[in-house]
Amino acid sequence: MELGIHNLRKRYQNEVVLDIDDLTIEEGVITGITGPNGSGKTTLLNVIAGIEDCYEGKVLYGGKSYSDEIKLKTTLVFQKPYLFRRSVFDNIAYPLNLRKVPRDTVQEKVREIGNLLSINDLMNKKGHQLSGGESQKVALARAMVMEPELLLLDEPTASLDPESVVKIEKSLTEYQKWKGCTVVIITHNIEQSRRLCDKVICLERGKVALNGVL
Amino acid sequence: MELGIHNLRKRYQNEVVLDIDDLTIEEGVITGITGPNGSGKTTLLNVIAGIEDCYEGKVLYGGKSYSDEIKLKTTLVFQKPYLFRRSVFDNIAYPLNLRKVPRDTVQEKVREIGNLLSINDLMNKKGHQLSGGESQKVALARAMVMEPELLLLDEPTASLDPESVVKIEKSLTEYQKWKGCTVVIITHNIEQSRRLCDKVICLERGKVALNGVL
Amino acid sequence: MEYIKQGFIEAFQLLLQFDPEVYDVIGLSLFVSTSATVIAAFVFVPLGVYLGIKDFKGKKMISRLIYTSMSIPSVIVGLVVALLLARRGPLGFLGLLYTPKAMIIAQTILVIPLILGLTYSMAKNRGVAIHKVAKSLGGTRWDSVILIIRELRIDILVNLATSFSRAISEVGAVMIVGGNIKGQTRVITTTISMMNSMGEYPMAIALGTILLIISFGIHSIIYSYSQEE
Amino acid sequence: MEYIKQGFIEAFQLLLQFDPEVYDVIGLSLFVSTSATVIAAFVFVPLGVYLGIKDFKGKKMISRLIYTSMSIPSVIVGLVVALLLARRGPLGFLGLLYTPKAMIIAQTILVIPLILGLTYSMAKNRGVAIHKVAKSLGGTRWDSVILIIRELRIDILVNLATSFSRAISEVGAVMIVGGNIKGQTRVITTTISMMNSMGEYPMAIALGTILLIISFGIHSIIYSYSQEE
Amino acid sequence: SRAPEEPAEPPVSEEPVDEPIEEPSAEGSSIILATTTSTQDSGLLDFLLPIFTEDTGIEVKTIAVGTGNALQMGRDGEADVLLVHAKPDELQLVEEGHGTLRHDVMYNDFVLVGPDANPQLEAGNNISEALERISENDLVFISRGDNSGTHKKELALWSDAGVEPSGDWYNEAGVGMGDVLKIADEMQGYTLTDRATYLALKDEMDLRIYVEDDENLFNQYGVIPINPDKGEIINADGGNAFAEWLISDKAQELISEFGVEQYGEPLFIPNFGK
Ligand SMILES: Nc1ncnc2c1ncn2[C@@H]1O[C@H](COP(=O)(O)OP(=O)(O)OP(=O)(O)O)[C@@H](O)[C@H]1O
Ligand SMILES: Nc1ncnc2c1ncn2[C@@H]1O[C@H](COP(=O)(O)OP(=O)(O)OP(=O)(O)O)[C@@H](O)[C@H]1O
Ligand SMILES: [Mg+2]
Ligand SMILES: [Mg+2]
Repeated sequence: MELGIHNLRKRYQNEVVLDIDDLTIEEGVITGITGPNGSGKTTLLNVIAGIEDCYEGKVLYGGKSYSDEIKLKTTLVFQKPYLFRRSVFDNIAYPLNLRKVPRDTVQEKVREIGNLLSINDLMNKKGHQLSGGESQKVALARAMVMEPELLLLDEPTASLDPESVVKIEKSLTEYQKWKGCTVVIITHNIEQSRRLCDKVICLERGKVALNGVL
Repeated sequence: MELGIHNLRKRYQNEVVLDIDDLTIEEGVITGITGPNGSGKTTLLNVIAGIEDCYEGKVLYGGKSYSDEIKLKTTLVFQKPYLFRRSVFDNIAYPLNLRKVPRDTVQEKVREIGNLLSINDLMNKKGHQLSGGESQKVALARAMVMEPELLLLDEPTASLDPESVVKIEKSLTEYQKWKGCTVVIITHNIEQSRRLCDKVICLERGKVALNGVL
Repeated sequence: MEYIKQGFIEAFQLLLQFDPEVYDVIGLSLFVSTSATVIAAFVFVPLGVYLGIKDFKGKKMISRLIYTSMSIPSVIVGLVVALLLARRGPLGFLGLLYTPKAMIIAQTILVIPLILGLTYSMAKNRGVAIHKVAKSLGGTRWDSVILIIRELRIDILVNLATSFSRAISEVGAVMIVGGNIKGQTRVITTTISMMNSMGEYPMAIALGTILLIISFGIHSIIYSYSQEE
Repeated sequence: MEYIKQGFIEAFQLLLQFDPEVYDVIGLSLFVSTSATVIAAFVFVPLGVYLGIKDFKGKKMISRLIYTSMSIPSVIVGLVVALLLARRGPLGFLGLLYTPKAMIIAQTILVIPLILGLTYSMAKNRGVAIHKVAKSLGGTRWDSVILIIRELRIDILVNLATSFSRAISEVGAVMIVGGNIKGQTRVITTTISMMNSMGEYPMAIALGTILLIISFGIHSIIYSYSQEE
Repeated sequence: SRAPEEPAEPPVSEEPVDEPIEEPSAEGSSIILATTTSTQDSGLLDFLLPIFTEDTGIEVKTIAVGTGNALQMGRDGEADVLLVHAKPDELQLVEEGHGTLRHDVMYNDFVLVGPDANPQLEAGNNISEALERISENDLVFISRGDNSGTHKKELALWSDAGVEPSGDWYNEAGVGMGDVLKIADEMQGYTLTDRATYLALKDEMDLRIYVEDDENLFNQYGVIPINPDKGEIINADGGNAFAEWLISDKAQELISEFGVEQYGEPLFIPNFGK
């Protein structure tokens, strides 16, 4: 799904926090977003994900505007992940159950993604009892399990230990290649964006300051 | 304040998440804590800060056990910072107001710390309306402004942009040298601990796996 | 003071005598108030959550109306229901007035604002974050409603217990639509009220104590359920 | 149906006639219930927050007792207060029975469980995180209490409005301790109840409508205050 | 509005605390009158009391409760004077020393009412016979069932008629008179009511009078000042003044006028000394 952003303007009270005239995010690649704190990265991702729907301008998904259909193919991993007060397994299974995936398939897919992100030993813990890094991994798994065409990630590795970062980066690239999905990832880590991203957008005070290949 | 940890054991339900026989954290230096996700770093910091008080074993502060007096000299910046629903200025001023510091001094100190961490332009925003990185900086400022003898930081730079990280690290070392306080900082960033820390403790599955100089 | 002490003693005597009449009254109280709470909950817990997480024009007005409706006096609810169900009223053909069914109807109407208001405020405060996550995972608003109800089930149970408490302890509505007819529509509170107007204070206090014991039991059950989780 | 329509019309007529008796009744209702809510709030909002964030042995028991106390029937509160304030009761020498002061006392006791329960549950759910932060910054538990009250002031106001609604719409307690004495202790609900038993339904509905208008006004004020923030 | 605060400081009600007995005259004091709901709901007291206060300077706090409760308040010394209708109990109260004396004040009468058109129950004006027929035919009957004056009267009438009221047809409601009438209307049953309440609610209902004017149906109200020995706070002078006033020619006259305008007949018939 190619993303087209046109004349996007988002205000909080009187302050303009996003002001993007024209921006295209390519289909089937990993795009990185970076920029100083408070430059509007999270806000932009929320707008794209349809979470934030009070703004001026247009966001087009493969040429069409946001719809229920697109919603089913899009997902966002929040900067501060929120997990449900149930087991990690149930957390990850949730988007599949929403889509009425048969039980066996759910079991299988959750195990698979659990293997990929090395969180199978957490499966029986409760979502709200995890450590910061653990929750981030589970939130990522919950997003990836639904095999979205558009995967939006807000600093997904900020609280991970270096070993996990390597593992997750590897899984993510493999996964993206395999599914051919579009990934947008916010990161402050330049090394990381170099390793992961095909394209990088840099925001500054709500405007696109840089858009290109690292 | 030197920290002595003796036979510390912390369980959640049946699971032991911390199990430390003997650990000393030196006075007047910066100690780093690292280790994989879920190894018990946050739990250890909470225990030291007196936030978590249901555990076996002893924690001694300069030889004494936890008391109201020690509480006034200790502070913790949480992994997921929580800011009050009032202005950033009021957030930072809060610990000073608690200590009945006169108004003028409060003004001055808050401005000072705001300068140090470059957050003076946020002062009039509301605490709950900040971006992830902004909140982390404000939470740090709120802790530093009270000039604690023991400063506990849980991944304080995880969501900061690289420029801010450099700035904050610099401020932190300067500040620590100036006040001579004890700092314990959790970080997943080995480079960072190399830059900041005099000593590093590495936890693994709740046990001290490494304790030394990087 | 004497009356109060005596009331407590009589409460236990009453319970231990196994007087079928007393147990009938207690049973009907439980039946009527439980039915009302359950019926109201089925519709208004989901609706409260839904309104709490949805943004729409006029939400401010709805907020205020919901909270306002919480202060409708039970006598008025009773009166209006009685007028509707009366033989000459629009629903008179049903012949429901002065039956337990009428009491259930009145109490359902009485607890609806409470259930709606408490659920609404809970969803507005704590449901929005959950809704965002569900939305990001492709869920519809109704998926969010179900998810929020499951996530906050303990709080919802406490709210329902509060509403049930309101129902079982109110007297205005059940008195008017039930008529406090012996063996038919007599519940704990109408009996208390009658005992009071007969000057039989210890008996009134005894029944009040029994009501509190029931309520304590219900909260204990919810509490132990919440501990299991 | 006719009665209900007529009731609405009469409500406005009543208000517009500026009959001093009607305004006295409304004024006393507001005075008694506001006083009760404010008095109870001063002690029990802080106490509720305190209990909500404190861990202590027996907290489970306290939880259940607080929630249970929310279902104490207002008739019983009225009766017990009346027995205490009665001439021969232990506080009879104060000569308070059948005065507005007695009504305030009874309603204070009535709203205490509600205020305590709602605040307690709010603090348990949302205050603990705030308490942790305050604690980490060197605050005592009472500092946390003050901080939580300030952070959650809108929710506390809504809780107090709910409690006030309960007070101003209840009739059992004020009827018994006030006695519905004309010109002295007559409030909206006791008048409604009297009108109802006199068969003056439209008047009863009119007064009920006025009560709802008051409640709506209060919630509107709170709402616009919360918007300003 | 400041208005509600005024009653918060009743000028006199607290005085007896300090000087309970010394008050030489009842002037300027206040008394608590425990009475039944019928005197209040009919509007009689609203009509009489302002005049009494004007005449004597004594303020009256009316507590309208069930007769059972009113008598209990008298026993407990919680009221200064009672105006109730349960003569045997009243006499007993005085005999036991709780009240100083008792005067007949007025009566109204009870009527047996029931649903429109029932030839089974044309009993003339004989209440006993009517009650017998009700029980024989299992006609629905609603009783007050709450120890009120009306309820006590009803039980006395059943026992006069030699009938034990029980069975499916006999419903004990345990609510006020007005509500019992509504129940009777709704269930299309019979009930015994005082005429005043019936007249007030007649238009809302399909109930007509079956038996009236039987002398057994007279409902005697009595006034009883409470014995000051019962407690130091009792305002005996005020209570006596009230009783004296009620049986004065002026008050008796006023009672006979009350309700004539609205219902075409008096609701209460004064009968002191008759
Ligand atoms: N609810 C809100 N009300 C007002 N201002 C807000 C709100 N949320 C965010 N902002 C402001 O919008 C700006 C952009 O916020 P955003 O969260 O998008 O930043 P970001 O680029 O994600 O920063 P970070 O790297 O720190 O996460 C910030 O200046 C922030 O203070
Ligand atoms: N409330 C809780 N109940 C049960 N288990 C918990 C709870 N809180 C934490 N844990 C578990 O305790 C272990 C240690 O958690 P802690 O938060 O201390 O890890 P951490 O070292 O800080 O990890 P991270 O780097 O991810 O922040 C984890 O396995 C976590 O799942
Ligand atoms: Mg962000
Ligand atoms: Mg951690």
